[in-house]
Amino acid sequence: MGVLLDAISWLLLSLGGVFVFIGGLGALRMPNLYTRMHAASLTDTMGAVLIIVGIMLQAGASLAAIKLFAILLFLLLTSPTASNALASAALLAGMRPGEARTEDEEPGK
Amino acid sequence: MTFLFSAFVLTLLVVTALAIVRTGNLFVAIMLTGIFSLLMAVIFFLLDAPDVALTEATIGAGISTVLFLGALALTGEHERTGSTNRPLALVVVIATALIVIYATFDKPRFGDPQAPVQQHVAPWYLEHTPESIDIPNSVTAVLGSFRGYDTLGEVFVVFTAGIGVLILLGSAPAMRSGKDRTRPVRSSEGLRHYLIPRVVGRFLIPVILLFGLYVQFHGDYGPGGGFQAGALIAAAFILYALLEGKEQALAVLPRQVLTALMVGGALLYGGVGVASMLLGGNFLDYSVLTSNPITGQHIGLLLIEVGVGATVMGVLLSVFHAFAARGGHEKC
Amino acid sequence: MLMELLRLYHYWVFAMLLMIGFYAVVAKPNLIKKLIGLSLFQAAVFLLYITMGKVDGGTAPIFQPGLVNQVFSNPLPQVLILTAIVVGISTMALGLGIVVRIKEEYGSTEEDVIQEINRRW
Amino acid sequence: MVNWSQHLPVLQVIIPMLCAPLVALLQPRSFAWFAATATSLFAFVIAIMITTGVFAGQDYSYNMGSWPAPYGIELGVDAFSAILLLIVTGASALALLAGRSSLDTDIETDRQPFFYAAWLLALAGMSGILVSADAFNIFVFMEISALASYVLVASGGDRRALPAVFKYLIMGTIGATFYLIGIGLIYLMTGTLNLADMELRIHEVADQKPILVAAGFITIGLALKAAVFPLHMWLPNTYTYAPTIVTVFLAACSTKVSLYLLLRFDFFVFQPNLVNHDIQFSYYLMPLAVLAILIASAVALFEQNLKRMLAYSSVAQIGYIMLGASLVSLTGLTAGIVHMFNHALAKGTLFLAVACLATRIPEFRLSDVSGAARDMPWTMGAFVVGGLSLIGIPGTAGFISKWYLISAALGEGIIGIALVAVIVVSSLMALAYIWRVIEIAYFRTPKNSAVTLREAPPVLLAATWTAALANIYFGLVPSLPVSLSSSAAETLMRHVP
Repeated sequence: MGVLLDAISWLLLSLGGVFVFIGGLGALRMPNLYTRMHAASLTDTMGAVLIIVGIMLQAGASLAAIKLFAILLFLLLTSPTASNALASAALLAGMRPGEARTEDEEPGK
Repeated sequence: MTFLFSAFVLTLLVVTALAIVRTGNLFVAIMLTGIFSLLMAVIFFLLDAPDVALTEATIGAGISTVLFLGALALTGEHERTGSTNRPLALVVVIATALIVIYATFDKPRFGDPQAPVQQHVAPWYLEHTPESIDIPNSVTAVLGSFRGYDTLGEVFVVFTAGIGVLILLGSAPAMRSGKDRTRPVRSSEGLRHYLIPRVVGRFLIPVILLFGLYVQFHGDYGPGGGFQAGALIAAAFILYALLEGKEQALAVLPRQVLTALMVGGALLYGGVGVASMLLGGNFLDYSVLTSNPITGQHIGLLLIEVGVGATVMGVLLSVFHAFAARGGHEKC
Repeated sequence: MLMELLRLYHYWVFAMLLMIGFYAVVAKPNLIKKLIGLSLFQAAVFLLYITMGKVDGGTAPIFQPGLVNQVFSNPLPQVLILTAIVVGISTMALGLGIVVRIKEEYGSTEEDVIQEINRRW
Repeated sequence: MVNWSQHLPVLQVIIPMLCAPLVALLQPRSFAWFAATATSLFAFVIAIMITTGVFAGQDYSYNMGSWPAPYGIELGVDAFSAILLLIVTGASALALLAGRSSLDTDIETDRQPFFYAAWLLALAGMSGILVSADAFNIFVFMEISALASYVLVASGGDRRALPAVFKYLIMGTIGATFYLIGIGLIYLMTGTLNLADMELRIHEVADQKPILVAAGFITIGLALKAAVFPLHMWLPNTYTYAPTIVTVFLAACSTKVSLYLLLRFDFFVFQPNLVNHDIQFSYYLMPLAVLAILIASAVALFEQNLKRMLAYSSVAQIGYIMLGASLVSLTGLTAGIVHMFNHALAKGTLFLAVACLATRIPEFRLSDVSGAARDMPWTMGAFVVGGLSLIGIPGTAGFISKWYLISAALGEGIIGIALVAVIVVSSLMALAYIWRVIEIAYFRTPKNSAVTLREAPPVLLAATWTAALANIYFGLVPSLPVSLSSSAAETLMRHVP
């Protein structure tokens, strides 16, 4: 039982890690803000959910698991909201989806 | 394992710091500063300092970012690019760093329990916290009682900064030329037209407030205390101001109330000290507050933490509103 | 030996952050950038203090009911840094207030531009 | 029931500190001045009581929260802190008494309660540094006084104060952070923050690198805050563009508090323990002090702005204090400490006279004061007295400290002769730059001779003359500052092996 739980938890954790990595790659390589956000949302959803569930399995039935669940809940509430606000702010600032505008808007990364 | 992880985070910290200095866009720099503070909080947590981590996360990553953005909205986000080569500066800086690294060679080994830093004063605190103050969190015990005078001073540092910003930005802005007033007062509306953030915000704000109160009053038992709570509660009200507009936020907590919180908190802390003096003890000696010294310590800690929380919250919100009232633009 | 060297890494990161922050403060002409540099500079010192309080195998200095003979990390540096963080944000808030006023009065946040305006005045 | 005399050190700090929030709230705004002045006077009275207590040999060590010394925070007052407490509270009270009308015009009415609150906080911060015996506690109070000083400087109407105060903020924070690094390293090696305890425990590890580096960081950090040459860049503009009454207060005490701390830290913690530290101390600081005296005096000689000229003269005077200290001898330290007191008197008088001028003259280019003595004889009279004291003419307070300084230098053999030469040359330079002002004010015809300037308001003038007469009084009867200083110097020298 313990070994099985461990295995599942590690599977979830590594899968989550893979999603986070892909999300990060997408945020780096995609052509404009909206597609980047699209890629980055992968980190918020799949990545975060898988990793937190993985840790919850490690924690077992304890107070820590409940706290993790609360964190998950808040993450699922706030990160889509933040993406929504970000996208509408970009739209308001005059950025049209589909334009391959990159470097002048976001120097640095 | 933990060690590898901290080495990784430390490296990330240096990389972030370099990126902050190199980028020419101040907005990006501030966002990276937020990330920097979060990484710092992670390190603090790994180094067994959850109280500090919580403070760094709320104050460094939260409040400080908001303040920087508030200032940025009033000053413009692009750094003028140009030659910033100042050889003298570079020499001074590198010399400083070399001296610091030179100092590291004789330092006691990291984490050594026999190091002098762990020997003299620290064990005394750990030993006396249960018997003299009887609360689980010895950080709170040292902060509030053993070194309570420092904390009083710190509250007054915050208070000074608060009145400083109010002096600087409190009165009406100087006469502006017409070109600055291109935008009408759309700012006061906040994000009122955006349904999703408002709905989620309505759900989140009470939870943040509740958590803030938990951190305030649970500080004796776990990580937390007045500073973190004050910052969290202030963050909740700042979120409210961003969502509903700052006029709405000021209707909930008017400036006079904020000033009263600022002053009241500072006076409450000082008052506890004076009260203990009048009752025959030394300044900030909470033991004399009641007949039982340990209960006295508990009451003293509770009161001063409330004072700290009130001042921090009042100052942070006053500063936020002082910045927000200045500009025509909304920041978010 | 390698482990020993790795342990020094904390202090070296402190030195590097100190250097980076200090460089931004003295060399960057933009006032906001200077303040950001100042906050890095202070954060480096926070790292120094918290690092020195860590004890091998220790936990956070919070007593858990029922557990005895725990090893705790040093609470004192943590207290000092709590204070220092709050002092840091206070300085920062005041600095930003001054920068905002400078922008209003001079129309710029670049050190050399302001010096130039003052010289002409 | 409560034994108040035992609580004096803490009262010295918390009375101004706790009055500050109350002052910030005062509603009829003109009350703020009354409250702040009353508090300040009260603080002065406490400082006098402490000084008499020190003379009577009372022990003022005080445990905050009743926790024993190295664990809790300890306060302690000796002759050295007492003389500085007198300077700080006295300057604050006098400047506030003098400054009512002047501040009313400089500071907008609705900002006044906050301004006076910041003033009291600056006072509390400086007093907090002076009475504290705990290294980290000193840092906290250093920040209170620093932040409050920034606020005071920036609160006037002059926009040029803003970049100046920004620079002050950056430099001040760097200085404070360096200090923090220094005490961090010492704490790392000794495990204590209490100064007295540090002195004992540092002994075993004194030869280790972190301690040496800590000594460097603390000295540089505090030198930055004390505007020791060549780290004085923030000072001239800050003093020039601050509201003049604020300049009176800051010029009389803020750098001196940092110097106090520099000396106290060095002599209490490093001198007894670091090998050959006294020699290093004088090797590094004496050249800097000499350069400060000569270069800053020369700059003052050619400066066209009256306030900035006096500010550069302050940099030179800080050089004198450092010169006295860098001799690491009883007479040298006595001279340095006496000069802290006497320079506060002289510079306070000069800036008060400038404040008198400021009520009638908007700008301070030297040409603006031409002929001022015709219409404002009392103001210029006080300026002359302050100037004479600054130069060190016999019969004024400045002479006393120059005298002690020269006799201390003569005790040093061949270097001493050179130092005496430096002192004499720089006194001549001071004579020259003060004379320039006097010449312009007394012998030039006013720019606009049709307009008659009125004499400064009587209250301000009275305060200025109080300070001026104090210069003469302490020049003729120097027993108070001298006995305090020599007992302070003895305390310091007791720690030198």
